[in-house]
Amino acid sequence: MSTEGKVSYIGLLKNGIFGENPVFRIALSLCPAVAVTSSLKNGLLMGIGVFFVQTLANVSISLVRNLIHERIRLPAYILIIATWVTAINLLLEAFAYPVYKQIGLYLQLIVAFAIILSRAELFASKNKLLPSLFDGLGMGLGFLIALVVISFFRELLGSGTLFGYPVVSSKPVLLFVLPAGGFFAVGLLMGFFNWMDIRFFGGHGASGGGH
Amino acid sequence: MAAATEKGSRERELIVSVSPHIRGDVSVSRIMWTVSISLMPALVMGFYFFGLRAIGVVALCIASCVFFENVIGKAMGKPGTVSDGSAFLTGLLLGMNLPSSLWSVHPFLLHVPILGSLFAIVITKLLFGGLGYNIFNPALMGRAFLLVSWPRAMTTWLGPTAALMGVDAKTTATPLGILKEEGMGKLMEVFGTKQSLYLHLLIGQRAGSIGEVSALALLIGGLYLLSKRYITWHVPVTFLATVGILTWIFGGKNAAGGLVLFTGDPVLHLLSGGLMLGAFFMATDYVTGPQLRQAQVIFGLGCGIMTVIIRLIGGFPEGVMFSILLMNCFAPLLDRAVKSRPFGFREVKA
Amino acid sequence: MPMFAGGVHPPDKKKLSSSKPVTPLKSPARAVVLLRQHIGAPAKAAVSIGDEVKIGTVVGRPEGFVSAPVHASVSGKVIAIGEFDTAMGRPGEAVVIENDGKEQWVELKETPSFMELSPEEIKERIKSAGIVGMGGATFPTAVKLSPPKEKPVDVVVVNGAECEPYLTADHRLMIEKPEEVVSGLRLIMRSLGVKKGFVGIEDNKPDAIEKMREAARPYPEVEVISMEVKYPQGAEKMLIKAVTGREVPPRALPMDVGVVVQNVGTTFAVYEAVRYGKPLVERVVTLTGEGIREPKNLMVRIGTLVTDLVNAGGGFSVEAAKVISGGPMMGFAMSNLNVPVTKGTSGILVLPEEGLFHADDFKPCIRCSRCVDVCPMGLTPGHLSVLAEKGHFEEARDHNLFDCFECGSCAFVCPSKRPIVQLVRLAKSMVKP
Amino acid sequence: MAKLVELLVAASLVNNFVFTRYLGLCIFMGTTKKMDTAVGMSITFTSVMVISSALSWVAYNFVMVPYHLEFLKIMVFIVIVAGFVQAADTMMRKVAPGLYYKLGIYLALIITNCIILAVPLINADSGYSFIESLVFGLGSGLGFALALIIMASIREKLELADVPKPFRGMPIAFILTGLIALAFIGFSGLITL
Amino acid sequence: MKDLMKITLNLAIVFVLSGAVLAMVYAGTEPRIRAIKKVEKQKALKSLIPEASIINTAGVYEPLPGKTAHYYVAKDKSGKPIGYIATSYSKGYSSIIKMMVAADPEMRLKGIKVLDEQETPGLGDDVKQKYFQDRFKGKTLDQLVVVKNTDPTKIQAITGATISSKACTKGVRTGLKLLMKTYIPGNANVPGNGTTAGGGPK
Ligand SMILES: Cc1cc2nc3c(=O)[nH]c(=O)nc-3n(C[C@H](O)[C@H](O)[C@@H](O)COP(=O)(O)O)c2cc1C
Ligand SMILES: Cc1cc2nc3c(=O)[nH]c(=O)nc-3n(C[C@H](O)[C@H](O)[C@H](O)COP(=O)(O)O)c2cc1C
Ligand SMILES: Cc1cc2nc3c(=O)[nH]c(=O)nc-3n(C[C@H](O)[C@H](O)[C@H](O)COP(=O)(O)O)c2cc1C
Ligand SMILES: Cc1cc2nc3c(=O)[nH]c(=O)nc-3n(C[C@H](O)[C@H](O)[C@H](O)CO)c2cc1C
Ligand code: SF4
Ligand code: SF4
Ligand code: SF4
Ligand code: SF4
Ligand code: FES
Repeated sequence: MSTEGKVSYIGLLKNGIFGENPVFRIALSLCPAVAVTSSLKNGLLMGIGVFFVQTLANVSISLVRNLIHERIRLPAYILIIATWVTAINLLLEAFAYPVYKQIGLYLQLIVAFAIILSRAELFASKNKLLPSLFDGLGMGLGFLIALVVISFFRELLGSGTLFGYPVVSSKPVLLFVLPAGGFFAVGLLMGFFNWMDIRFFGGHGASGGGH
Repeated sequence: MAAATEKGSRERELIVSVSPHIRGDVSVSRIMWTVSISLMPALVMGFYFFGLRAIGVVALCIASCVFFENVIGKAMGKPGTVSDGSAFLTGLLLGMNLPSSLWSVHPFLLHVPILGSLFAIVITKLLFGGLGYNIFNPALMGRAFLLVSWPRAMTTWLGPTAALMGVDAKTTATPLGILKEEGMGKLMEVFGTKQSLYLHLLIGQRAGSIGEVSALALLIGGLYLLSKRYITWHVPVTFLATVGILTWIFGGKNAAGGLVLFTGDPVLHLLSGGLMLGAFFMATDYVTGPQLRQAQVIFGLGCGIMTVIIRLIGGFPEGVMFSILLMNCFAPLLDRAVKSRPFGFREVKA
Repeated sequence: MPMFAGGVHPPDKKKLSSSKPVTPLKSPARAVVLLRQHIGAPAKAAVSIGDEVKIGTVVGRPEGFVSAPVHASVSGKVIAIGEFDTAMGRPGEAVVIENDGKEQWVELKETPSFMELSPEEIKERIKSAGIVGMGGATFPTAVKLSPPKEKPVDVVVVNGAECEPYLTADHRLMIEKPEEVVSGLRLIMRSLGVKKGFVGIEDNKPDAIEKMREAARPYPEVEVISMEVKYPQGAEKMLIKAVTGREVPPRALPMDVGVVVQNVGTTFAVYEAVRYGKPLVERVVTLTGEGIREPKNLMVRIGTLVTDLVNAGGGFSVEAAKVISGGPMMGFAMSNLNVPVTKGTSGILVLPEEGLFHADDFKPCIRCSRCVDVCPMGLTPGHLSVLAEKGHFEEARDHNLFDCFECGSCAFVCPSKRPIVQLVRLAKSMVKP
Repeated sequence: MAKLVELLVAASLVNNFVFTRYLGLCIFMGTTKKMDTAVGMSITFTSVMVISSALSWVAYNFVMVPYHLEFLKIMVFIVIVAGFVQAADTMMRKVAPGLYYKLGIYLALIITNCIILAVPLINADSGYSFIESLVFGLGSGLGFALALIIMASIREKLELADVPKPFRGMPIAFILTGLIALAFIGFSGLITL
Repeated sequence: MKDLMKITLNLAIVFVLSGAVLAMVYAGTEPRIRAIKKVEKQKALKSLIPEASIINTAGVYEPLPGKTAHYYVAKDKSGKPIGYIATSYSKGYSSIIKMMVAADPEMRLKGIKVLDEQETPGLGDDVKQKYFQDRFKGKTLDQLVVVKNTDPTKIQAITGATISSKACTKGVRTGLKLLMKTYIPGNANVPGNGTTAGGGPK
């Protein structure tokens, strides 16, 4: 992960979206992928929230990384992340209140998402500002895209709507907007991506495992 | 293991394989077909009371289960698994667990049995490795999936008409539905006397899923399986006994809806809903239950407790399906907890 | 009657040969005497090519404590010493003797007062006669009769269960030589200083039970027990439970509960060895199965080739698909019939193609618990087989893998036709106990 | 008392964190491959959950509410949890090294787990009393432990199954969780809080 | 010692920076958030009785054990009461449903509004839909009975969600009864509870 020498910013973006997609590949931050993806609107907003927190956290940690003492590295990072999460929460509460009411709990929980701290620790604390920025952008974008893909399928199949607008006349398969449905959507999509990976890209199709 | 060469060659090779060299005559396919056959009495009663619609629903489930097992199974590199009969049985049981209203009550809901079969065979069974590896009862998972996805259709019950087409079949509530929503009084109003209620439940003249209505026919099939030793008493007996005892203790209510202990009606609870079908044919599924007999007793007990909790205080009128599925979750744990004890394990002093 | 849990009831098929008296088979033109016919160290060749031997001449001397001598079973000339195919498939060292047809015995010395011999003397004669367990395990009998002091033995049981389908060798012996078997038992009891002896017989052999009871009538210390018919009633642990009510703990031996078990054939051989000084050079072999023209019980010289036996039975009746040394539940399928009969060969079973199942089209375990119900050792065979199939050998060991004695009951009942015994053996070969 | 029992059952079964609230999934997926890990995690987790419920209740009701600092609850709660876990880590290492050797690794995982933060947040939002907060923390912990143990026992069995290749690992674990969640719908409507 | 100093300094800096960021954001958003919350409530009240010029809190009561709720009086310009509103709670299928109930001075329902619920999406959560809430318009207390047919004088259940429908209706009755008791003197004895017969899930 060290980026001594030349850095490919595009590569960092791609890595976040495909190679190390936080949801489908490294299987971290799974809760929001299931919890807030029953509608596209919620999924998108959650994705945006994480996108900003990830980027801002990466940037700020990269900036202060040399000032912070080794012993308090983690607490300090957590504090920084918590700051940004609180800020984003306040902003969303003020400017997107209806959505905030629905997914507020999960928006607050961003602070505990493993993906953010792990990028801070693995990447931002070891890299300069620009690579960290792009890593944050890539990871955030990867997460955002994953959430949008999942919620697209769930809203379409579960409610027959997209962004609340009816697409199909009735509710095709209600299961997909229920709690259990989120697990199926994620599992089936992961399986599908693995199959694509094996079939067309000669990969091993292994989704990594959590911690 | 060398295989025999073609017949007639002079220097014929002998087959060499590890002992034992003789095998019993029970095969997987024979078990599955026998279970299917012992479901026939109940199926016939369902067909009699619900007519062509019921036949349509069951046939559609069987056809689609067999189709998915064949096509998707092949795609997953497991050819020829249809002949073992388990997909047929899953389709049969799924069909018997559905309301006949899915066929031809406006609007047509034919996609419902098909998607239920897809969920049962592909998601619940094949993705987990096919016959022998699935964690959950495929037919019941198929039904649970349908219940949460099309709850309205799945709780629209047609009254028994005993006519082939049953054109004038009216939607009515099931006995347990009436009990939950409106209480014992209303139930007596509908059925007259207790005797008449029990008789209706035994014969199957009541609203409900196609294959669950006739407790008597199910009992006959279940006893047949027991006598053939294709199932053992451990699960069905503990399951039924637990439901009987608990509903007797906790099932009684006074006029104001308060609990009065030891005044419940165990017979009503034993005969209604999917209990007979579930206890004899679904909780006994080998694959998704525990393997050790002591664990099976706990399994049956758990099924019974959950069923009663859901029926008496849960959100649904009926709990057999969920109780079996919940206990399916615990089956591997039960097998772990109840360690098998090798012969002579308790040392006997000479 | 105490009874072990589990077990199976395969069709017993004993009618094929149970009414056929034991007839001696003409001694072979060439006897192939394997030097290892027992558990333990192989015997060492005691003759050289060209040596003339008589029936009973020691051709292999025991090496070490757990071993047994082997004797010439025909008179004639040693023409070869070397590797020879065996029923188990692996080649073994053998002494090949060309029969001169003279049927000359070494000098035998009868002891009319054999019942007065000292325990040591009895053991010595058993040892030098090369007697090993003839029920299949071929453990040297003299060793079994010398238990360590801290494990006192108080009961001897003769195993007349013969629970394997088809086989009738022990059955015939008990009908035809009941007094000899009882005397053998009393000799064994004497050698161990034991006051109580049992003969356990499955109650599908009422004629044998009756004959044995009659023979045992003069001796109150010998009791004949009739046992329920159930495979593997003849397995040591199950037999002991049925006869004495004692349970041998896992990994323990019968002597840990004060019992010694001997097969009927062994008991008979003990009698002949102690009374007449006769070494073990022949045994009763049941030649049977739907694939043989005339099923028979034969007294066969050790070292006779299986092909000779088949010919003696009139050859194959239909095309034979499988020829098994031993019974159908635990015997070995042979690929080559030019292998010799050994001290452990209780039967040669010929099965036709019809009704044979093919071992390689098995299905996944459907967890039906049938195997759990029948396993006499109380194991979870299906689970063991799945663990072995998927390579989880260590885990299989933790599930009491090594308590399995490969009786095959589980595989017999398995509706998925899983090769459970084979998988168990695979797992046993991959991990240490 | 009845209310507390209801709260306990609701938190552990009816509204099970994993199966109906979709929280704690990273740890849930990550630590259920082996039974030992799942058991270790369950013990550690339940204890931390109860204690941090108590600590954060005190902080919230005695400090944040009086001074109108509710908007800082995310920061305060995460600092409390992280601090407590750090302290527990240090103490266990000194006092009970054996236990630390067994359970210590799980402690480190807890900080990046959303349930541990969700419990104080829900406590705060629902206005639970101190005792209720403790019971809610305990119920949530027990429910999570139950989920971990069931899942581990099933996944160990699944190790032996012929799962199609693209679905091995994470995908089948998700589908399995979905099926369990479907079964847990049976508890719905049992208790309404 | 030097380490400790550095660590303290470090933490202090982080705290100050975070504090600064948060103070800024909080200052920027707090008034708006407070306004939103207030407006939400007024908007909800207003939507039930749009012709009112002011709606005042009149008191609190306990519709469910442990749950307090407010009730309000709506007045026109002249200060004459033209309607009453009560917030109410009841236990639904899988959550507690929170609603507002508006009645005219004759205690005929002017409308209801479900504020909060966690019922099953696609089923019970239809209590939030206009079509269901409209079924309450113009009903009197004795008409608040859930039926499974299309009788327009009663409350028609949501298909497949009878429990939620009954719960919602029960909550409305609770609110309406409170208003009747409070504002129609001498009418303390309101008719019996017509929604029970199984009522909620318990
Ligand atoms: C084996 C089996 C299990 C069932 N389990 C459930 C269940 O758990 N929940 C449910 O709502 N319906 C279940 N049903 C469907 C019942 O048919 C249905 O609820 C109903 O007919 C019960 O009312 P009754 O007993 O008065 O006929 C099950 C049916 C069968 C055959
Ligand atoms: C439509 C159909 C009905 C069957 N009915 C029975 C039956 O009633 N009883 C039975 O033992 N086998 C039944 N079988 C199974 C076959 O007769 C046969 O035993 C099996 O397909 C092959 O099984 P094997 O693997 O044991 O050889 C049926 C098969 C089919 C296709
Ligand atoms: C997954 C699931 C969720 C449900 N959610 C609700 C609900 O939110 N509200 C409700 O009243 N009934 C719900 N039900 C249905 C109830 O269990 C019950 O069947 C129903 O209230 C009976 O209403 P009906 O008489 O209109 O069919 C749900 C059923 C299922 C399967
Ligand atoms: C006694 C018995 C009961 C069975 N019950 C079911 C059942 O309830 N649902 C089902 O899908 N399959 C059932 N099967 C068939 C089969 O075991 C099932 O499809 C497997 O779970 C598929 O792996 C049963 C089989 C037997 C022998
Ligand atoms: S613990 Fe024993 S009984 Fe349980 S599954 Fe494993 S082998 Fe079978
Ligand atoms: S394995 Fe069976 S046949 Fe062989 S010696 Fe042991 S009990 Fe006898
Ligand atoms: S008998 Fe065969 S299918 Fe049945 S449990 Fe044993 S191994 Fe599995
Ligand atoms: S072969 Fe082994 S596992 Fe099978 S029944 Fe016999 S002792 Fe049990
Ligand atoms: S004891 Fe020898 S065959 Fe059973």
